[in-house]
Amino acid sequence: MLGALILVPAVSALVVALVGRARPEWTRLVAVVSSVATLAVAVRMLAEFDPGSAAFQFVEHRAWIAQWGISWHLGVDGISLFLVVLTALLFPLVIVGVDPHHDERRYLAWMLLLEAGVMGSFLSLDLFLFFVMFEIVLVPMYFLIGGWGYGERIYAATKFFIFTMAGSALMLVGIVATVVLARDEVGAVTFSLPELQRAAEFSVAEGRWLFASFALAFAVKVPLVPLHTWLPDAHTQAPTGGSVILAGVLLKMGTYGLLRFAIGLFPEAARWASPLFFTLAVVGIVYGAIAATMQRDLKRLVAYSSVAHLGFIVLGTFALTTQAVSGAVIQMVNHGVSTGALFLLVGMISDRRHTREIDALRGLQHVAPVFAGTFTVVMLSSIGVPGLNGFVGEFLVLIGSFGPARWWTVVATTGVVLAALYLLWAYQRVFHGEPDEANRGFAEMTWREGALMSVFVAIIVATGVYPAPMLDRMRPSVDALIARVAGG
Amino acid sequence: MDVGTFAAPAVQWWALSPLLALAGTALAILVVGALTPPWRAGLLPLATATGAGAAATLAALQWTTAVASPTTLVGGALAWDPYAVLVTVLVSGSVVLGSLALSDWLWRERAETPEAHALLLTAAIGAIVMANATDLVVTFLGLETLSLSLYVLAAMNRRRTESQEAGLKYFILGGVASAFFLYGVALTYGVAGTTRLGAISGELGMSIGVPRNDVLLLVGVAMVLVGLAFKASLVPFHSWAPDVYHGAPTPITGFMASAGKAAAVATLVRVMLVAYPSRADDWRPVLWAVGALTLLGGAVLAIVQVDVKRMLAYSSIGHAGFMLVGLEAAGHRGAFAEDAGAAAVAGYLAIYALLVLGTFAAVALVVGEGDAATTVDVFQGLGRRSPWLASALTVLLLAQAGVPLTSGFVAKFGVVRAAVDAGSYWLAGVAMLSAVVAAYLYLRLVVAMWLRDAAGPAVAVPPASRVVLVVCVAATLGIGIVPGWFLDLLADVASFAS
Amino acid sequence: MIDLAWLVPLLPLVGVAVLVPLGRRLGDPRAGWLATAMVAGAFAVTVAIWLEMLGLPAEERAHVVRMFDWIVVGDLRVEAALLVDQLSVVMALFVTGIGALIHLYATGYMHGDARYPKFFLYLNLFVFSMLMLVLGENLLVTFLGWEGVGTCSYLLISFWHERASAAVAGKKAFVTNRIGDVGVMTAMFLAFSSVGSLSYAELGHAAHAGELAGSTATAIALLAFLGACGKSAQLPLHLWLPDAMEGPTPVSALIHAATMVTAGVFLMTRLNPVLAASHDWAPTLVAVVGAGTALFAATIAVAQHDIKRVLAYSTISQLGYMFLAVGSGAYVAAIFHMVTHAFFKALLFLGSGSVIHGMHHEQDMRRMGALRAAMPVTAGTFIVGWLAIAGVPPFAGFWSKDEILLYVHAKSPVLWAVGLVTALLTAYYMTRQVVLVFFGEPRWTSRAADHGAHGDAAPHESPASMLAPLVVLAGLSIVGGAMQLPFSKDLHFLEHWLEPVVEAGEASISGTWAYAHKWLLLAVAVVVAAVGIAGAVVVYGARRARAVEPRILEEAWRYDAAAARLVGGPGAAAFRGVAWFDATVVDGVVNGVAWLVRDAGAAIRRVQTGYVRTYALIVGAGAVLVLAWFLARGMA
Amino acid sequence: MPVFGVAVTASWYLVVAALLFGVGLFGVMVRRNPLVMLMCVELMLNAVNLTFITLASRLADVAGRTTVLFVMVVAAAEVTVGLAIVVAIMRQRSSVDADDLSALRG
Amino acid sequence: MELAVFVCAAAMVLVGAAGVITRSNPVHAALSLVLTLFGVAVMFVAQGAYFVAAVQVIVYAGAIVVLFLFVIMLLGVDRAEDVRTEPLTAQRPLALVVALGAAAVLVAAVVDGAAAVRDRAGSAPDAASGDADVVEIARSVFGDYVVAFEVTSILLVVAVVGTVLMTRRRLGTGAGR
Repeated sequence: MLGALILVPAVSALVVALVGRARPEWTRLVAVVSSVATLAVAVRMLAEFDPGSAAFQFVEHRAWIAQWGISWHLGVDGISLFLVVLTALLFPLVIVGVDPHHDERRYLAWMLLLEAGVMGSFLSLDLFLFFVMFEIVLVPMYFLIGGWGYGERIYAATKFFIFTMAGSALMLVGIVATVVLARDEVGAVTFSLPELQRAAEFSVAEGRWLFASFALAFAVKVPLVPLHTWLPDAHTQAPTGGSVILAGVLLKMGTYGLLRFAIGLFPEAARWASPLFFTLAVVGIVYGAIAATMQRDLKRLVAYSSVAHLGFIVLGTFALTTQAVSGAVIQMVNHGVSTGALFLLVGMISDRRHTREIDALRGLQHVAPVFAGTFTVVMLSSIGVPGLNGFVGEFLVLIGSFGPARWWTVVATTGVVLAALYLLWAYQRVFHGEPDEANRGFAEMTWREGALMSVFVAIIVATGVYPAPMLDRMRPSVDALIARVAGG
Repeated sequence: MDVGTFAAPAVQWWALSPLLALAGTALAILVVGALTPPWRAGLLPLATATGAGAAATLAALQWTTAVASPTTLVGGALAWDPYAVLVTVLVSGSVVLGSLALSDWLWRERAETPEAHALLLTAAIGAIVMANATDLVVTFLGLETLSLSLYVLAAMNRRRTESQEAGLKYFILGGVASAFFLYGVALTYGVAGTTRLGAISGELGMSIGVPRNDVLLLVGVAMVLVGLAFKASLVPFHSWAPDVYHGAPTPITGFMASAGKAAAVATLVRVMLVAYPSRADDWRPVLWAVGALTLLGGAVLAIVQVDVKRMLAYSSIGHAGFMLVGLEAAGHRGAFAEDAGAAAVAGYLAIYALLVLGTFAAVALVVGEGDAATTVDVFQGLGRRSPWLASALTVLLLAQAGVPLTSGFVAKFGVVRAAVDAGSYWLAGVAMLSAVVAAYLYLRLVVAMWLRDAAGPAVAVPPASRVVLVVCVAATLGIGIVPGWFLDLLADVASFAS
Repeated sequence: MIDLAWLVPLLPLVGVAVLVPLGRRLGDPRAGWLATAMVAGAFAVTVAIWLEMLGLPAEERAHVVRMFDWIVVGDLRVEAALLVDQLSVVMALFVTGIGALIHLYATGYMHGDARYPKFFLYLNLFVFSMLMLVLGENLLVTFLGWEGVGTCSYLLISFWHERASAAVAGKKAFVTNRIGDVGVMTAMFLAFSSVGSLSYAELGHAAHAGELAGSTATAIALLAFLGACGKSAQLPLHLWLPDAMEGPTPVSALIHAATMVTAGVFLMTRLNPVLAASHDWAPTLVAVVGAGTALFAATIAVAQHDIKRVLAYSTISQLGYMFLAVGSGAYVAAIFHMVTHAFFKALLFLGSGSVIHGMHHEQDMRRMGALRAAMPVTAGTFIVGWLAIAGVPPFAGFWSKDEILLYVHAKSPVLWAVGLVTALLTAYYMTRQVVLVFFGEPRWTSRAADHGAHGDAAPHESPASMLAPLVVLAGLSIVGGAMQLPFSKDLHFLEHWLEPVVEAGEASISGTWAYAHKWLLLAVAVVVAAVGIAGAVVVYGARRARAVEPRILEEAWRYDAAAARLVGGPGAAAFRGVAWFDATVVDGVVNGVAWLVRDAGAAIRRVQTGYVRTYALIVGAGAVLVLAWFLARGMA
Repeated sequence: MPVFGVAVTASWYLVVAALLFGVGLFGVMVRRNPLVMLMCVELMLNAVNLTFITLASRLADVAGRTTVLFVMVVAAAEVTVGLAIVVAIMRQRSSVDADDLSALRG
Repeated sequence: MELAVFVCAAAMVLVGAAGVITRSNPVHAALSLVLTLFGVAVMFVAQGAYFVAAVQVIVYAGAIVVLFLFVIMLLGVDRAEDVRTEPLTAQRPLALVVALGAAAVLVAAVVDGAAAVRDRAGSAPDAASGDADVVEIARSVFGDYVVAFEVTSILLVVAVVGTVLMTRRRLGTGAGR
């Protein structure tokens, strides 16, 4: 079943790329059908998921490169479950809801390939397979930004590619070193995460070096300040669909990787390094928010808000308490939904007005109240107003981090003030006031857009009001992780 | 004088059959080509490819025998072990693909001639002899055969002064490097009393702990190393490579980067591991430093180029650095590391040969008549003009950048794994960082092809080049996605007869 | 009935749920009626609950109505549950009651507004949030409401967002409130880490049982107080409330006078066991801040010209009074004053709204005067409100204010003096307002020309839907004091009712000098009120003395301007600095590395001269280095 | 057969060879005429030949001498090819300055 | 005697080499090369390598230098190269450093290491006999080095083919057109 989550989009990407040339009218249909099919598989997985188990479920294990102890090893647990579902959900929405404007066939093919890669990253239980997926994602994203982006798109795409690749370059060395150093304890050369977690023991120094090599890769992906500067450029120049996916799921590969691999494999080193990560996370929260406040480009602002939000996730991840980690995981999903939705809305603005300059926009609420209302809900979710999804994760992260990282948490909490500041200020400048001539013709939300956004709003409200189904399913896995880290 | 006691060494004809096939084809082409009226188009490359293909097949057929019983040929002058078989197949295969690419180039440049194909074949003979020789004198002769063929091939396009400039530069510097190599052979000979690799190792093995002859020997090792490093274009012995790659006819550049580089690196591996393993502690740090310099130098210099062929030349230098990472790993004592390192280098050679042949075949088509327009700009909009060609080139470039699910990643992973296994973390780290820098250069080409629009005619892809591209791309993806069979081959490759 | 308490917040929520999709179809005025009906329904349910509780013995009145597990992770267990006890039912009663009245008023006031349905949507959402706030079983549910009311406040203040000032004011309110929210959140974290629960019951129990260390309790209480300062506009976070008057007047009445701004007082009352377990200086700090705010805002109110701004500063001042009470342990008095204040301040705001409505959106009192003839009902009810706030017996405000002063005197005569001065000023500025608006000669004729285009220039009385709430509130302002009359212990209805909730924190004053002399204090208060009224009449009515309206008071001690300068000057500069740092330094380093690599390449590239002899030199040099290495190894 | 009390040992020849190699290397780096550069390469090869012969004599081994014969063949072939390239170049340009062939650089 | 021969030969070798790198006229350089080649041949003889010495004179001094002179004359490039000036800054000093460095390292190596070369000169069969020399070489060439010998044949083919390819008037044979 999990294999289908990767292979269906991958194969349809090929189909779209190859068949689409002959039958261009089919490309969109194929893309939509396959992404929806992937979603269906994900939903079925969600339905059959055993909420009581901490173990990996639906495990798929096939030999791939037996010579190197590498296998096609997939599985899902409470930590990855909702990230997989989120991925499966965002892609069809983006494919249906966002118009690439040109070269649709290639765009869709890259999108589907991207989906396969992201899925693979979240599902892999084999270090090598994970690295492959983690890296392969760069290619479609690179083309999406470079091919369908705005302005300085090639600079942004290149920066994204090189920066992220630079981060993960040393991770490959780290992965191999992990496997080699664990060879004797495990009894074989294997890249299997469960095997390594079960048996591998590293000396303190080894563990810390290896942790560093993993953590650097993920820190770039997250991104943690001061490794974040690829993000505003990539987000700003990416096409709307690319931004949504980038913010929605790609960044989560970093935080997920930290949790699953860096912490999961090297708990001692993670505890040792946690003050550094607390500091970087908190700096990210405040710094990202301040930088967001001063942006003139709406998309850039949202991009910097991601830096701040991801800071919360990292804080929670390294606090290593049940609440904080659960909060971090749920916040990964929430941020994907809220920021994804924000990017969609900004994309709609940009499609209508051909600018994202805050100064060029005025009084949109006057001419497009429904649009503004939707924006408000999403914005409030991003600010972290209780009752909406953003709050649940943020609150859990903070309350869980307060114990192990008291003063960092206090500073992080001030981030909520800043979040309100930059978003409301931007909202005020864009939506409030009398619309001027240029903005008077701003079109109200169409039915298609409304349907698209209503999915997001529904998730935002549902998660905020009743997060228990999600929390219940992640609990065993989070507890197991905490127990492992505490015991190690 | 008693001359009657001479016993000629036994000749293993079956094992030599690949070389004979190559030589026979070369001579046949020359003789028939000189005596008959002009051939029909395509027959020359077809004959060359057939001959080289036969050589490759003959070698491949002997794989299992070589694995089972690595041996030496003709009184111990040539090795016939898995490594040798691999190099033979690899070089002969490069000739097959190279001659196909070359035939399209020759047609376009209106320069068809049997000599060019014959020189490809002799170069292959030189490469194979050089890499498989178990006697340093034979190595030297193989090296010269390869080099002389390549000098001429590089200078072949007489309509273009750059081609001749490349040939002359290559020639003069190559002569100096040969002299260095030969001096090293002489000094080794002086200490060991023999030029047979195995015997050298034996002599030196006996003299371990007897440091008295170390200076002469070590300087000998150094000079052998310098000579081979030059051929493999390692920094700082690389300076000829960009100019020659740039100036030479594009398919020849591909051949030099594949067969030429493979032979040089394979020779380095064999000489270092078979003749001088006892001095590994002395030469390994040098390989470390040269490897790091090569990796970084290749990458850093590549990204500032505007000419695609130069760019790829520097990238080829960087790839040689990756190969050195594997060799450095093999230089660590410990059976596992040695096997992994040598095998990783072999894998890298094979994979890179396919990548670079395909890449230059594609580049040869794009740069147009006279190899004139070789700047990055020429590639703009290729994705729209010739999507298939651009797609193939993109796959090959991304593979060179080491993107997963391509053979390039398997190659890089192999050497990094060997290095880590041997404890060379830092060199592995430098290698990965240089790969990041180098990625920028491949991206520049990709950007030009796909993300920038420029009007222009579609680039025609003649059948021969099409075959080359299909084979290279298929191998790239095949090895990249399902590397198991390839690694199975490599598992047996690291055994050397002496 | 108590088990149906979830109906109370649900009804307004239903209103929201209906108005979101159908609001525009329902339109003006049916959307308003629907919203009003929902709140009125909630009121009815609350009354039923209250009546049922009345029938129960005091110790059985508190109920927890559990709905579902909201956030349950590890040992953190937060339920979506309502705590229906004496305190929350009082709060719910006046929230729904006054809420219903103001909804009704708004159906008239907002008539004709383009976004009429949306207004009621927000208003219903506000009532829902406010009810969650007061009914929450734990800090987090309260916080849900707390943030909800803040959000609605933001939405409603900037309701007429086309006015730049309204848009700015809304944002300012939200952000300032958020500063306080940091305090509430941190208080929650601290409470959870020390008690392991966010439930009021367990928190109170822990504090009561002494399981809460004094310093922890102090920290929790003061952090919560920081939140309260934000929500209830206390120093130094008060500056959003005067600007919040940019919202429609019903909003000012409901949110920024009667209900939301009192949430801080409610929270402190809820947490009275924690405050009681704190170090002694913690309540004193609360009292001092409250007294300071009360006096500070009262001085400003003296010099304001905008009819609503006077009331806004008055609200801040009265809220300060309530915190003064909280800090003095007079929780009952605080709640008492909160309720009576809700009556008369809502009345005053609605009255001022009626005036503004009748004056065609004129808000400057200098252009009013002698309106009692044009709008008699408004004038009459407004005067009732004035008397109530000025502390004239037997109006509601008198009793509650007196109760507070009594407790304050027991705590500290200095604070009592401050309270008294505030009372004097309150009487003074409220009289000034009444005189300026309803008496004297009309000063609005000068504006008639401006309104000529619209035709009807003369002030007019408001419609019945607006007047009815005025009348009801006026009635409540008159009789509200009956909840808690000082004459006899038996007449302390509110105190008896609330006793189980506040017993941990309520100060006992029996036996103090103040208690012994409470009639004297009462008399002093009456005299002070009379002096204040008389002074204002002398200055503004009889014009016997020049008005003292120093510019610094008119500009609110320039606190706002200073804050704006700080935020706009160094603050903005710092933000710009960070943005500059990010774009230049951080990104500069990244691009710098790229440039460095490229420059290195460009530099090394120059070695590749194209001369074959240079190449030979390079090769030779490399060879010499390698040779030298090996030679050295051999020699060694 | 020491004369003047000094025996000519192998080292002497080896030193001469080393110096010859150095001179040849220097010549390649400073001369601009490709033909002369080629001659300098020949000097280097001769240095190696001398080394081979000296060591062969010392070792009383024939391999070194045989090798020198092969080297001579290589030298001959190299010169042939080198001169052919020079001739080809000379057909297109008049000067034989290696420095003039510097279009490829960077 | 031996010393005298060595000194003379060494002088020929080094003076000739110096001539090659200093004479501005390529013809003179080629003639200097002959001097060196003769000097080397003398050294070969001094060490008993008569056959090789003969080949050295015939092939090297005879054939190769003549080829050089032939090409020089053919191309008419016997004009003097300006060796006084050096267009590349610092080329000469750096070259000197490099060349001296290389020579120094090599001299150091051979001086330090030559003693290590096993001296079997006395133990071998009479190396002074010219016949023995030739026979030994023949055995070696067709025995141990038969592969090398065969490779040289390929090498010579390359030289021929290469020369043909480089010097033919027309670029292609026009095959297939």
